[in-house]
Amino acid sequence: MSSKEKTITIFYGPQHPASGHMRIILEVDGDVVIKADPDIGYVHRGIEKLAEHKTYFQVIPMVERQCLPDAAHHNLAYVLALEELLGIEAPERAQYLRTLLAEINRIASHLYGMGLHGVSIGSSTAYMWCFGLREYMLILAEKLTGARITYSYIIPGGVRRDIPQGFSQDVERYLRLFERKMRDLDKLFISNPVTKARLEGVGVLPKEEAIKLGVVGPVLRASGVEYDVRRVRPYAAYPWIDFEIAVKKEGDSYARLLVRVKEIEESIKIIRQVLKDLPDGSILHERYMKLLPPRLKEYVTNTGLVKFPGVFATMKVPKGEGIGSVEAGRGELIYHLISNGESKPYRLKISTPSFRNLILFSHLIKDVKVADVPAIYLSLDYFPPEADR
Amino acid sequence: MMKYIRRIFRALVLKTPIKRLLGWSVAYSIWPVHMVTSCCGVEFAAMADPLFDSERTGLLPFTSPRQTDAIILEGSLSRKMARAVRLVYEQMQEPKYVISMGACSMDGGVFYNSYNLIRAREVLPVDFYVPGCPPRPEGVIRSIVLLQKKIKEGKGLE
Amino acid sequence: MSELIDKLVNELRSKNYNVSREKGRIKVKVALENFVEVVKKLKNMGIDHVKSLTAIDYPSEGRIKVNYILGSYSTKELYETIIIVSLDLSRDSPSLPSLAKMFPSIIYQERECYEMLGIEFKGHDDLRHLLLSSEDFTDVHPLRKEFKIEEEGIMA
Amino acid sequence: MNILSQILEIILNRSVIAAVIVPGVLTALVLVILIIWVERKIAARVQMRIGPLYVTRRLGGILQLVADAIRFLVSEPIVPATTDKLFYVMMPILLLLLSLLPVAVVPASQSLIVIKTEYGLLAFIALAAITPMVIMLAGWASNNKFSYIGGLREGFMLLSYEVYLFMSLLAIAILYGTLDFIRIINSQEGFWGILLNPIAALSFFIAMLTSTSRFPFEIPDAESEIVMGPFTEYNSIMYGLVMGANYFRLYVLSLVFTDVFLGGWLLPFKIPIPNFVITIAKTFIVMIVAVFLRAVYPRYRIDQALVIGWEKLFPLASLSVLISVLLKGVGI
Repeated sequence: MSSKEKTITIFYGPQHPASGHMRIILEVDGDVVIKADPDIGYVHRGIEKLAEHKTYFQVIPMVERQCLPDAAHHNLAYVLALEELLGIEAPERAQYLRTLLAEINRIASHLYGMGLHGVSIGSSTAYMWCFGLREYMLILAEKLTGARITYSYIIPGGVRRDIPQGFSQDVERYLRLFERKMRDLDKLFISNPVTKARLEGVGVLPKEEAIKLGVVGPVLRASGVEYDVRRVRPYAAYPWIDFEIAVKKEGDSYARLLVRVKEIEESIKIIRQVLKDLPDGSILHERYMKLLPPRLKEYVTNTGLVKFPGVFATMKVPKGEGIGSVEAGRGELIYHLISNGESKPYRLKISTPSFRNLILFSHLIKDVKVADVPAIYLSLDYFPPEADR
Repeated sequence: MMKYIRRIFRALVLKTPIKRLLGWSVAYSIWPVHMVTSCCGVEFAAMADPLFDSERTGLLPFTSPRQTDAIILEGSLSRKMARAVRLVYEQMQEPKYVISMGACSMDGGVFYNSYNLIRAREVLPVDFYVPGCPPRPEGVIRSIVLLQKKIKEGKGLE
Repeated sequence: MSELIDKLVNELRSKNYNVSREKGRIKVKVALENFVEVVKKLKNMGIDHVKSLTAIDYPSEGRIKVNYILGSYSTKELYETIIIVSLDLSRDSPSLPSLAKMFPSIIYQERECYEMLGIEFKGHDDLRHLLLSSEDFTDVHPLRKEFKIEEEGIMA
Repeated sequence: MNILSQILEIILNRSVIAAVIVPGVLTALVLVILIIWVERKIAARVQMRIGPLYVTRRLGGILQLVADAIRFLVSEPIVPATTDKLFYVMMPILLLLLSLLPVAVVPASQSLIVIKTEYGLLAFIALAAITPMVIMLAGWASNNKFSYIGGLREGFMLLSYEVYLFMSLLAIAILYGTLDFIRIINSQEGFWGILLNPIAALSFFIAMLTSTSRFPFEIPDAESEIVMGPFTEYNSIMYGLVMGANYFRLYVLSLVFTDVFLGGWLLPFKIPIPNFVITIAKTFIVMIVAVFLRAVYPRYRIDQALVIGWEKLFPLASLSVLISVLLKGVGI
C-alpha cells in the first residue's frame, strides 16, 4: 500500500470466517467497498466432464454431491431429465414421495442458509438454532431414505424406498416441535431489532434489476417476481398440491430472509398435505417392475425397497436431449442431458441457481460498507460447490 | 529409594509432568481454522450444532490462521484450493495438525479421475483421515478425540 | 398455450427459421448469421434472461453445438416456456457474438463456456478464466472431447 | 533479620496486597478465566448445547481456559516479516498492562486500594482512555489490511463511547459531590447509585460494552467482516495477551460499575463475609450480564453504532447529568 493509492484491495476468502469456498476481491476505500469481483472455482471438480465417463446410474450420487445441503433437488432434476430421455414418468405414489423428500430438503437447505446468514451478522445463537432445527429435518430424511444428506433416493422411474412404518406420526411430532422452535427463532433472531437494523435496506435488488440479471429463487421472489418452477412448470406431485409462493417487494437482505421463513412455513404445509393425500400403488414404474425377476419383484412389493438387477447398470438410453428443471432450495435448477444412445451421457450441463446468482456479487456489493459484505453475501444463500460444479 | 530417584530423575530430566501438561493443554484446545475446502463443509458446520456439539472437546473453530492450530480439510481439494490450503498451513503456528475429512480428500471419492482434484496427502502432512462421503459429524468428532489421544502421547510436541 | 407464445412462434416461422414446439418448449435452430437477429427479436417479445448455455462438442462431425436456454420473468404468459436457441459452430476456431450486453445474466455463463470449450465470444469484455486456475489450464479446454481424463479404474 | 521483616512489611502492605491479590492481578486473572468459561457455557446453554466439557469432565470443563492459555504459551510465536517488529511485539504487553492499570485507583473494599486518592474517578477516566490508542497502534503495527480497518474502527468507536462514558461518570460525581470512589460508595448507603440515577448506569453499561467490544457492539474485531480486526496477525502468547487484555478491561470497568452504581461492598442486609468478596461477587455478576448479551444479539454496523452513540446515548447521558443536578438541587 503506497501512500499515493487511495484504495486497498482486500482478498475476502477463501480463508475468511464468512467467505465459504470462494474469494471476493474487494476494492475498499476506507470502510466502503467500491468494487467486488468474485473469484470462484475453488471447488471445481469437473462434474460435467466426469459425468461423460460414468453410466447414467453412477451419475446420480455424483450430482447430488455438488450441493450437499440441497441434494434431493439435484437428484430430482437429474432424474427428471433422464426420465424425459427414457420417455417414462414415475407412478403417482413415487411422485408424492419425491415431493415429500424435496420439501424436507428445502426446509433443511433454507435453514442452512439462514443459520449462516445469522452468524454473518454476529448472532451465533441464530446459527446454532437454525442448525439444530435443520437436524430435525435431517432426521426425518434419514428415516425416509436411510441417509443424512446424500439420499440418492430418487431413481429413474420412481423412488428407492417406500415410507417406513409410523413415518407420518413421526413427521407430525417433529413438525409440531419444529413449529414451536421456529416461533422462538423468530423472537430471538428474525424480529430482533439489531437484525432488522443490520439487514433492512441492505443489498437492495430492485425488480427490474432482478429480471435483467436473471437471478433465481428466493432472491428473485424477494424482489417481487412471482416465479416458482413448482408453479410454472409443475413436476413431481406439485400439480395436485396447494401452496403459496412467498413474495416480497423490498428486495433487500431482510426480505430474502423473510421469504425463506415463509417458504419454510409453506413447505411444512406441503409435507402435511403429501402425507394426507399419499396415494396407494407402486413406487416404481411398471416398465421396470416388469423387468425384475419374480423373486425380486415380490421382495420389492413386500418390503418397499427397490433393488435393481445388474442389467440396469449398463442401461442404454435413447438418443435425444432431456431437460429437467426444478425449484431447488436456492432457485431454478436446470439439468440439460444429451444422450447419443450409449450407456453413458454424451454431455451433461448443469445450470445451478448459485451460478446464476453469481452475477449479483458485482452488482450488489458496490458502494456498501465492508460490514455489509457478509450480510449481503450470505443473504444470497450462495453455495460455492454448487456454482463451481 | 531407587523409586524416588527415578521419579525425581523423570521429573527433572525427562520432564514428563511438563510434557503431560503440555499434551493435555494442546490436546484439549484444538482450534481449527475457518477454511472450507469443499462440500463436506456442510457436515463440518453441522458438527458444531446442538445435536453434535463439537465444543465439548474444546474445539473452537476460529477465524485467522495465525491463532489456530488445526486444519480440517473438508472434502475434495481442487488445484486452486490446494494452493490456498498450503498457504494457510504455512501461516499457522506450531504445533499444528491436519485432519482430512471425506473420501474425496483421501482418494477422490465419487470424483475419482477428476482433472482438477489433488489428494490431500500431496499437499499437507495429514494426521487423520475420516472416511465417508460425507462423513457423519460423529465421525469427525471421533477423529478429533483420537487426535487428542495422539497428542497426549506426544505427537507434534517435540 | 397462450396466444403470446403462438404469436412468437408464428413470427419466428414467418422468417423461415427452423422452429419446433413441444411441451412448453420452443426450439429454434439458427445459423450464425441470423443468431443475433433472432435473439433480438426474442428479447423484444419479452424474453429477458438466459437460463443456461450448453455447448456440446461433436468431434466426428467437426462442429460445436451451442444451446441457449432462454426464459422470461417479466411476462407472466411466458413463465412456463423455455426457448432453446441452438446453432452450430465450426470446431477449429469457434467464435460467436457475445450476448453479454443484451442479457447480463449470461456474462458468467459465457466466461465458463470460453474456458471449458474454447469458444470465443466476440464483444465480451471480460473473458478471463473463471473456474480453472490459469496456471494449470491455459489453452486446455476440459469439456472438449479430445481432453481425456486419465481413467485409472479403481480395480485396475 | 531486619531485611526480612522489611520485606514482610512490604509484602503485607495493604497497597501491595491490593495490587497483587484483590482487586489486582490475581483476582483479575481468576475472574477472567472464570468469565470466559462462563461465557462459553452460557452461550452453549442458550444454544441448547453443553459447551466445553471433556477437558475436565468432573468440573464441567472449567479448566478449558487454562488449557487454551497453556497452549498459547507453548505454541510457536511468529512475527510476520511485514510487521513493524518493535511495536508488534510491544503492543500486546502494553495493552495488557494498560488494561489492568486503572484498577490501581478503584477500591475493592474500604482499605483494599492501591493508590488512595481524592480524584479516583478522574484518574480512572484518564487511565482507561489509553488502551484504545494501543489497540489502534497494534492494528497499525500488524501491517495487515484487516488490522488496519479494525484499528480505524476502534478509533471511530472511541470517539463515540468515550463521551458518554465520561458523562455518566460526571453525573455520578455531581450526584455525590466527590471524585473519591470510597466516599461515593459510602454515600450509597441505603440507596444504590443505580436506583438514584438509572440512566447514568445504563449509559455507562453500554459504554462498557462498546469499549470492550462486546455484543451488540462487537465492531472493531467483528469476526465475519474483518477476521480479528486489529489482532488478526497476533499469534501464540501475544494473542493470548491481547485476548486477556480485553477481558481485563471488562473486569476493570465492571468493578467501577459495581463501585459507582451497585454500592461496592454495601448490601441492604448484614452478612458476615469480608467486604472485598461482596464487591468481587457483584463485579462478577456484572461481567456475566455483559457477556451474556453475546448469546442474544447480532452486532451493529459501525455507522449504526456511532449513530446510536451520538443520537441516543449522548442525549441520554446528558439527561443523566441533568437528573443528577436536579437530585442534588432537591437535596438528596
